[in-house]
Amino acid sequence: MSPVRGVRFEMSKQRTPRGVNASLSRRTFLVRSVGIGIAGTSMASILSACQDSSGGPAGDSLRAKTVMFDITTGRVDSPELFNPLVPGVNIQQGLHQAVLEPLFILNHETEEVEPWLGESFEPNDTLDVWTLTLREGALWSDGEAFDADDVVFTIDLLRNGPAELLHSAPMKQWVQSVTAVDPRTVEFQLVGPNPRFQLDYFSVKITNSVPILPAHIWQGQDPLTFTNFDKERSWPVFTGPYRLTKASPTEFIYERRSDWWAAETGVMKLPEPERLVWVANETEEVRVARIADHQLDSVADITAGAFISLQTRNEYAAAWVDEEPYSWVDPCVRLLSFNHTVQPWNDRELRWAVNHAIDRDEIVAIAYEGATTPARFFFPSYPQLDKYVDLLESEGLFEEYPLLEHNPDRAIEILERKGYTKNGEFYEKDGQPLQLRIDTPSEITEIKRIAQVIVEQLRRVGINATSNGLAYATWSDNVANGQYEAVTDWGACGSVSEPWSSMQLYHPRWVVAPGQRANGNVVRWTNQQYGENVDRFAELPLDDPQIETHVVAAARAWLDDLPFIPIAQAKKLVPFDSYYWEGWPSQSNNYVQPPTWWQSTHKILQNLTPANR
Amino acid sequence: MADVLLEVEDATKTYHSRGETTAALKGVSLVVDESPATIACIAGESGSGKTTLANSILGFTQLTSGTISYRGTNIATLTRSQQLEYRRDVQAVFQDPFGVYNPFYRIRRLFDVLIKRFRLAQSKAEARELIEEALNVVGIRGEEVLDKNPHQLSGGQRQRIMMARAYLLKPRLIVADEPVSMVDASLRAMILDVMLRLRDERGISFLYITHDLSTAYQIGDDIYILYGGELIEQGRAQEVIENPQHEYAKLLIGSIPVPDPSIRWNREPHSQAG
Amino acid sequence: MFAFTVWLSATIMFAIPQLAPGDPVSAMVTRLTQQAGFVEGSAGMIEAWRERFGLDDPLLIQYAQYLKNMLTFDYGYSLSQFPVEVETMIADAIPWTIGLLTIATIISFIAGTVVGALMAWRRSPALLRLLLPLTLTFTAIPFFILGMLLIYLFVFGLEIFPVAGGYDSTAMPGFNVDFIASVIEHGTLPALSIVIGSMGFWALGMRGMMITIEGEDYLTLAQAKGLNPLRILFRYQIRNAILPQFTALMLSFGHIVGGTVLVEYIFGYPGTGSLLFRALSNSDFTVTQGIVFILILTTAAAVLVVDLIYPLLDPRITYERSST
Amino acid sequence: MTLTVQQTVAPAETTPRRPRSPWRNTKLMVGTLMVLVIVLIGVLGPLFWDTRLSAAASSPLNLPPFWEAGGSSDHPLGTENSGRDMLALVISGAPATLRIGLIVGVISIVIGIVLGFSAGYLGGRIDSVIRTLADTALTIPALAILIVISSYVREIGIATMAFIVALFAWAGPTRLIRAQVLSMRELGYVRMARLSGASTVDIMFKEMMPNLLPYLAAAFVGATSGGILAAVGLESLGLGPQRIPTLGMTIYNALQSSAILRGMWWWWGLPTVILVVIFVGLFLISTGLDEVANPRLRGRR
Amino acid sequence: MTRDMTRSGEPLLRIDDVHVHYGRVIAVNGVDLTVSRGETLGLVGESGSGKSTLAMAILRLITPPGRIVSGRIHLNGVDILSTGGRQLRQLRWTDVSLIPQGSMNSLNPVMRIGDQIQDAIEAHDRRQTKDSLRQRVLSLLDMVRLPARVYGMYPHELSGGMKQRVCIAMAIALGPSLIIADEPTSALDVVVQKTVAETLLKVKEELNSSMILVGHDMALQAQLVDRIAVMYAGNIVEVAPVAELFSNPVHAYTRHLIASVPSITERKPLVVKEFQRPDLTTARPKPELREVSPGHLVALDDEHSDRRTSGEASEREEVIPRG
Repeated sequence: MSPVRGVRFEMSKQRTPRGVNASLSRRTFLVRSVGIGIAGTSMASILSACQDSSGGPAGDSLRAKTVMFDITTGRVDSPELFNPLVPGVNIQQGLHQAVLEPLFILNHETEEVEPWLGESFEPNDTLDVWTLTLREGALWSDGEAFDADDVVFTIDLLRNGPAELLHSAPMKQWVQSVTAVDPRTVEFQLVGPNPRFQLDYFSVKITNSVPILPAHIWQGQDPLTFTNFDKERSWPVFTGPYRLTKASPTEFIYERRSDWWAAETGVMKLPEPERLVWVANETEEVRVARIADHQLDSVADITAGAFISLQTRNEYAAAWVDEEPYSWVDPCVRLLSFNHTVQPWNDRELRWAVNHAIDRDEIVAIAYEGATTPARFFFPSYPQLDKYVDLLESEGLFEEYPLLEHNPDRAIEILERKGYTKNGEFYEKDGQPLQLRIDTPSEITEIKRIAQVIVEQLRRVGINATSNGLAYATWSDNVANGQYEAVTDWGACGSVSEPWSSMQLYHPRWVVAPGQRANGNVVRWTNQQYGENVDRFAELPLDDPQIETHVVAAARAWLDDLPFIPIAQAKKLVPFDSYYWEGWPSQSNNYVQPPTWWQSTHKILQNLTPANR
Repeated sequence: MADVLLEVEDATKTYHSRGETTAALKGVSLVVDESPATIACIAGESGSGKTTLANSILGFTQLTSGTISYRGTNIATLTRSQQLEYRRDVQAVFQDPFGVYNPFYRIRRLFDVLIKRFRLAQSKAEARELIEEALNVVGIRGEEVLDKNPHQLSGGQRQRIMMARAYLLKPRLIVADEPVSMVDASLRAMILDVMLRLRDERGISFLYITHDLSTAYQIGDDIYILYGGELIEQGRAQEVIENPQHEYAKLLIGSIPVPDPSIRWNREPHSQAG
Repeated sequence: MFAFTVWLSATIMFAIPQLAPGDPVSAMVTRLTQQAGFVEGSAGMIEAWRERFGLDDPLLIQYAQYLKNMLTFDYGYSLSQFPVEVETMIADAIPWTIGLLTIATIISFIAGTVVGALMAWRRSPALLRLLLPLTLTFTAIPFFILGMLLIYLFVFGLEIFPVAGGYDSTAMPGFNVDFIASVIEHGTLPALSIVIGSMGFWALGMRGMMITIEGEDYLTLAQAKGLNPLRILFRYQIRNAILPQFTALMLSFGHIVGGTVLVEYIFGYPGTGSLLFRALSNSDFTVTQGIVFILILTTAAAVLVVDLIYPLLDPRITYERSST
Repeated sequence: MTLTVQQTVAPAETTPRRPRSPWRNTKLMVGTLMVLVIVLIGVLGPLFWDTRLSAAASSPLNLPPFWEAGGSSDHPLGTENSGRDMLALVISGAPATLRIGLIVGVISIVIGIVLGFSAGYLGGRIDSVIRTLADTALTIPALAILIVISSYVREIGIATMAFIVALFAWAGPTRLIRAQVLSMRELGYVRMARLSGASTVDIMFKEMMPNLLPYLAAAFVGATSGGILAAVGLESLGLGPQRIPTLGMTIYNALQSSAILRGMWWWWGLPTVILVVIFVGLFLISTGLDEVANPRLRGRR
Repeated sequence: MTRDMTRSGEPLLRIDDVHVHYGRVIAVNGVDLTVSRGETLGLVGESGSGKSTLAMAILRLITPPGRIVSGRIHLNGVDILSTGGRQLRQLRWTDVSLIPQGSMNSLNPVMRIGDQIQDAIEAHDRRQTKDSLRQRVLSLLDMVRLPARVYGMYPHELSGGMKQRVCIAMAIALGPSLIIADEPTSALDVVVQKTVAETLLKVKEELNSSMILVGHDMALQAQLVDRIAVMYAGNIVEVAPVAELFSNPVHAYTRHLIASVPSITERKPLVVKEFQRPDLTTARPKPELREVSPGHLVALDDEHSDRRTSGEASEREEVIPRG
C-alpha cells in the first residue's frame, strides 16, 4: 500500500503528461469541470494548488529521469497478475523488459547469443546434454541468491506441472531430467539431440524466453492461479534492476534498485533511467499524439502514415531507418499459403502463375505504404539467414525459379497452357471459373491489406480472387484444420539465426488430413525430398558447414513446388523520441533489435543516456 | 301468437380479469317478434349491459351462459353457411356514425362489397337499382353520396347510409345500438323515422338499444330496462313509461328532463326561495 | 417476462459459440504460441485447457452448468486472461459504462425532455422552436459518428480534450482529485456524443406527448383557473407528458448500452463495450457470455423497475394493469 | 316571422377540416429527396465514374480532394491509403449500405405484418407468445448481441449482414403493427366488415391494411434506418462484409489507419457525410410519415 | 341592438359584436349578448353552432388556429379582450370560472383532487396556511355533497358524477360572479345528471353568481335556466325568457329544436326536417335581432322567410363541420 500511496502523491505534484496535450485551455477546462462537476470551490482550489506545484522544475526533473514506454497490447485487464506462466499475464507492461531477466539474449543484429543471467550454455557433442552456467553473484530482488536450484525448480515445474502452463510444452517434450551440479551449474539431459535448445527457449529468440522463477517464493504455489503479486512484500520477485511500484490497468511504474546484482558484481552498470513507466494507449492516434508531445519515449509498431505525420510534429522522433521503409524487420515473413488438398491450387504450375502475377513492390508500396521490403524467401532478412538466401542466389536457384519476377504475361501463359480460357474478365476451364478465395484474420489489418492487394493483382491477370475476412479464432482454426483455399499468414515463423526452425515447419511428417488439426505444415504439402533434406541437418550443430548443402537441396525442392509464396518481410515501425533519452537502437547504432516490448529491452536500458535538454 | 324472430334466454356474461369477476349480463331473457315487425328497445344507463347484449346478438362476444336463438336456432351452433345467412338476416347500425366508415374507401364500396359477397345482384344494372332503392328508403340520392369519401358527409347522412346499407340485405332484424346518440337533436327524428318506416313498410324488426328512454318511448313497441346487467322492467312501451314498477325504473323516468319550463324539478329545499 | 428475456438471451449467448465454427481454446493456444512459432506440444495444451473449461462435457451438461453459473453470477475464469476471473473483469469495466451511460442518459433525458416540452409549448420563443430541426438532425446520426466528429473538432481541431481513454493513464484510480478530474475530462466527449445523439429522441418524444395532451380539457381548465403559465407547463403539461418518457428511458438503457460499444470503441473508453470487443477479438467466450448476460440482466431489470415504479409515477396505473 | 338562416351552397369539398393531402408533407418530401440523391449517386454514379477504382491498388495513395494542395482531378475526392478512389468508394458504398437497410426493412416489415396482425387480430395465446417474443427482442441489447453473432459468423456478404441485423429488427414493426391492429380491431368499420361477413383475411388486408399504410411505411423506414445503423456500426467495428466497400468499412479502415490523426478528413468525412444524409433523410421520411399517420403532430413547427 | 332587459341596470356581462374565426371557419359571426347578475342564461345550439366557441371567447380560451377577430366583452365593466398577462390571469376564476364540458378529462389525472382545487385558490389569494387552505377545500367539497375523502383521491378513482361535482366545487372556489358551464352534464347518465344539475343550481344560487349554461338539450335547459339564447351557425337567432321561448318560439329553428325534443310524457309523431346549414367558411351578414315581445328577441330575415315553414324533410345536402 505505502509505495503506491507515495507514488500517487508524487504523481499529483508533477507535470504529468495527460491526454494529447497539456495546453492551458484544457487545464482551465479541467478546473472548470471539476468545479462544476464535483461542486465547490474548495475542490477547485485544491486542484489549482496541485497544478501550481506541478509546473515547477521538480516535475520536469522527474520526467527527465523517467523513460516512458507504451504498453503495446493496450489496457491491461489483469494489472495485478505477474505470473509469467499463465495466459492472462501481460508480460509486456515492463515485467519482462525491466524485472524478469532472461538467461541469454539473442542479438538479432550480431546474431550472437549474449549472456545475461546465464554465463554459458554448452551442449555435449551429441547435443543431448546441455550444461548451463549461471553468472556469479546473481541475486533475486529480495536478496536471495539466484542459483541452480531455482533453474531446476522452474524446469521441473514446467515438466511436471499442468499442461496449460506456458513454456511447459517444450520442456515436457525435450527435457528428460534437469539437475543442479553446483549452485552455478545446471545439467539438462534431453530426450534427444537438439542443437537449438538454448537458442529456442532461453535466449529471447522472439519476444521472450522461458522465465526462471524464484523457487523460495513459488514453492508450494499453484502455478495456474498464483498471481505472484503482493504490494506489501514488493512482489513480484525477480532479478532485474527495477522494482514495481505501481500497477493499474493503464499504468505501471518501476523504480530503479540500486542493489541490482549486476551492478554490485560489476558485470553491468546500473541503467541510467531511475524510473520506468509503461502506459496503455488506446489507439494509434493516442500513441502518436503522446510521443509527439514527448509524453512517451517509445511506442509500439505504428503505420507508415502515422510515422510520417509524427515526424512533422516531433523533430526528435526517429525510427530504425531514417528513410523508407523506416522499419525494422520482424522474424515472421508474410506469406500467401495455399491449401494443397484443394483443387486446382495443388498444382504447382498454378501457384507459379500466381507468383508471377504478384507484384511484391506494389504490395509493399500499397499495403505497407512503403514501410517494408519484399521477401526473397520465407526467412526474415537477418544476416545469418540472408547468407543462406544469398547462397541460393549464387547457386542459381532464383534464375531457375524466378521467385521475385513479376510477370503477368508469364502467368497468363501458364494459365492458358493449362487449358484455361478467358470468359469475360476471368479464366475458366471446363466451365469452372478459376477462383481463389483468400481468407484473412480481420483483426489483423496488415495481413488483411496484403490480401486485398494480392486480390487486385490476381484479378488483373484474370484469376477471380476474393479476400474474405474471418474472426481470428475462426481463421486460425480453419488454417489449422485445413479448411481454406488460401490464406495470407505468417506460418513460416521460427528461424532467426539458423534455417531449420522455419524449414522444418513444412516437413511432410506434419501433414494431417483436412478436418484434423495440423501442428505444422498447415498447407499440407507433401514433398519427401524436402523432408529428407530438412531432416539431414536437424541435429547438426548450428555452425556445421554441411547445413548449407542441405538447405540448398531443400530450398530447391521447395522452390520447385512453391507450396506457399513469401510476400514481404514483416515490418515493425518502432519510433523513439530522443528528447529526453538518447542511445535508442537504430540501424546505425544497432547494438540490439529495437522492439521495446521484447525481453531484449534490458539491453536497450543499458544504453540509454539522458539528453539533458 | 306472433312468430318469434329472436329469443334471448337467460343470457349471462361475466368477465374475468386478474382474479376479479364482473358480470355484464345476469340472466337476461327477451323476445323480438318477427311479425308483426317490432321495435324492441333495450334501455339502460352506461354499464347496464345493453351493449354487451347487442354484441352477443351480433356474434361479437360469446355468452358465458344462456342462449340466443334466431328463429329457433341457437346462434352459437350455426354452421359456416348458416352464419353467413345469419349475417344477412341480422344487421346492425352503430352509435358512432364516423368510425363505421373505413376512411380509405368511397361510400360506394360499402354497398358493392355486400352485393358481391351475398350475390345480391346478377348484373351491374341490378346492383345499381338495389343501391338506389336502399338509399331511397332513407331519403338519399345515390349520385349525391356514392362517390364521396366518408368525411365529406354529415352525421345524419352517414347514419342514414348505414341504415340503407343494412337495408340492402333485406334483413329481418336490425340491431340499432344507440343510432342517434351522436347525432344532433334536429336530425335525430330523421333517423328514427327511417326505423319506423322500415318496420312498417318493410317488416323489419329492430332491437333499439339506447340510454334515452324518451326516444324509446316515442318509437318503441316493447321496452326492456336493464340495470347492472339485470332486466328490471319490461313490457309494452306505453306501460313501462307511464306505469313503471321497479324503483330504479321510476327514478330513471323521473330524472328525464321535461321540455317544459313550467314543470320544473324541485330545487334543494333551502334554495327554493331564489 | 423478465425471466423469459433473461433465459432466452442467455440461451442465445450459449448457442452462438456452439454453432459458430472455430474452437476458442485452440484459437487461444494458437495465439499464445504463435509468436514463438511452432510448439510441438500444443495439442496437449489444448486438451488441458478444454478440460479445464469443461468443453468436453456433453452439450446438455455444459448448458445446465452454464445456466447455473450465469444465475449464480459465477462466470468462472476468463479464457484468454486466465487465471483472471470474469467477474473481476466485468466489475472493473461496468462502473465505467454505467457511469458514462447514467450521466449521459440523464443529462440527455432532462435536456431533451425540457427542449421537447418547450418546443411544444405555445409560449416558447420562436427561436427555441427552430432548435427542433437541429436536434432532430443530430438524433438521426449514430453516436459513434458524432463521436468521430467531436474528436475531429475538439481533440485535433481545438485541442481541448484528450483523445481517448477513461482517465489519464498516469492517474491512480481511486478517490483523488487528479483521478476524478481526469475521469470527467475524459468522459466529456463520449458523454457529449451520447447526449447530442439522443437528446433529440427525448425532445421528439416529449414534443409528441405534449402535442397529444395539448387538447386535453384539464389544460383548458388549468388555463381558465388563471394559473401561472409556468405552473401549468410543469404541473399539468410536463407532468402528464413525461410519463411515457420514463418507460422509454428505462428501455433505452439497454439500447444505449449496445450503442455505447461503438462509442467506447471510438474513444477507447474502458467500459463493458471495449471489454466485450476485446473479448471477442480474443475469442474469450467466457467473458463474452458474462458481459452480455450482465447487459441483458441490467436491461431486463430496468424494464422490471419501470413496471414497478410506473404506478408510483402514474396514479392511474395500478401494478396489475401495467403489463399491457 | 322570418328565418335568418343563411342559405349558401356548401360544396362538400370546401369542408374546413378537409386537409391538403397529408402525404404532401415537407419533411417527407425533403427526406425522400435526400435519400433519392443517395440512390441516384449509386445508380447514375457508375455511368460517370469507374467504380473499379474502389478496389485497392487502383489509384495513387493518400491523395487529397482536387481542391486541396496536392489533389488531382483524376481523383476528385481524393484517395485513401490502399489506393482506393474516394469517389468510387462513395458511389459503390452508398447503395451497398442502403441495400442492407432495405433488406432489413423488407424482412422486418414482412415479419412485422405477419406477426403483428396475428397477435393483434387473433389475440389470445398467439398474442401473448408474439408479444413476449417482441418485447424480449426489444429488451435485449441487440447491438451487443449482433456484435457477438457477427464476430462468430464471419462469412458475411450484404445479405448475411442484413439477415443478422434483421434478427432483432422485426420486433419494432411487430409491436407497432400489433398495437395499431389491436386498437383498430374494435373500430366501427372493422366491426362493420365482420357484420358484412368479411373473412379474417379480408378484414386484415382490405379493411385494416390500407389505413395502416402510413404506419407501415413509417415502420419500414424505421427498420431500414435501424438496419443501416446496426450494419454501419458492425462495419465500423470491422465486423461487416469484407469485399464490398460499404461506407462502414471505409470508416473502419480510416479509423484503423489513423485517418483523423493524419488529417485525411476526406477519408472518414465523406462516408460520414453520406451516412448523415442517409440517416437524416430516412429520419425525416419517418417523422413525416408519423405526421401523416398522426394528424395531431401535423401543422406544428 | 340588444338592450339590457334586466332590472339592475348595467349587466354583469356584456358581449358586443364578437367575431371568432377558426382558420377559415367563421365560428362566431357577430354575437351580442348580455347576462345579468344572478341570472342563468342558457346558450343552446347544435354542433357547429358556435356556442362553445362563444363561451370560450368569454374566458379568452380560444387557441390557435382560432382567434377572436373583433368585438368587446365587458365583465364587471372590464373589457376582457383588452386585458392580458397577469391581469387576465387574475380575472379568470375570481370573476369568471368554468365548468368544462368533458368532466372525464377535465381533471389532471396525476394530481390529487385537493391539490387541483388548491391550485386554483393559491393562484389568486396567496397568503394562507396549508391548513386553512385544506379547510376551504373541504368545505367546498361539502358544498357539492362530496365526502371529505375525495380530497386525497385521484380523478380516476371517482365516478363521472363525482368528477363533475369536483369541477363544480372548483368553479365556485373563489365565488366568481360568472360561471360558464359548458355542457356540464352531457356525459352523465340521466339520474346523475339530475342530481348534478340540481347541485349546480344550488351552489350558484348560494353564491348569487350568474351562469351561462351551454347545452344542446332543450329539455334540460327548460329545467335549469332563466333565459335562453339559441345559436345557429355562429349567430344568436332567438333570445327569450325560458317560459316565453317554449310557449312562443318564433324562429323556425327554435321551433324545430323544441319540436324535436322527444317527450317522455306523451307519444307524438316525429317531426322530420332538415335545415340547410350555411357554409361556415364564407362571410355572411349578421342577422338583426328584433324584439317581438319584452325581452324576446328574434332574428328576422324576410328574404328567407319561406324556407323555414316547410314541415317536410328537405333532401338537400348539409355539411356539418365537426368539432
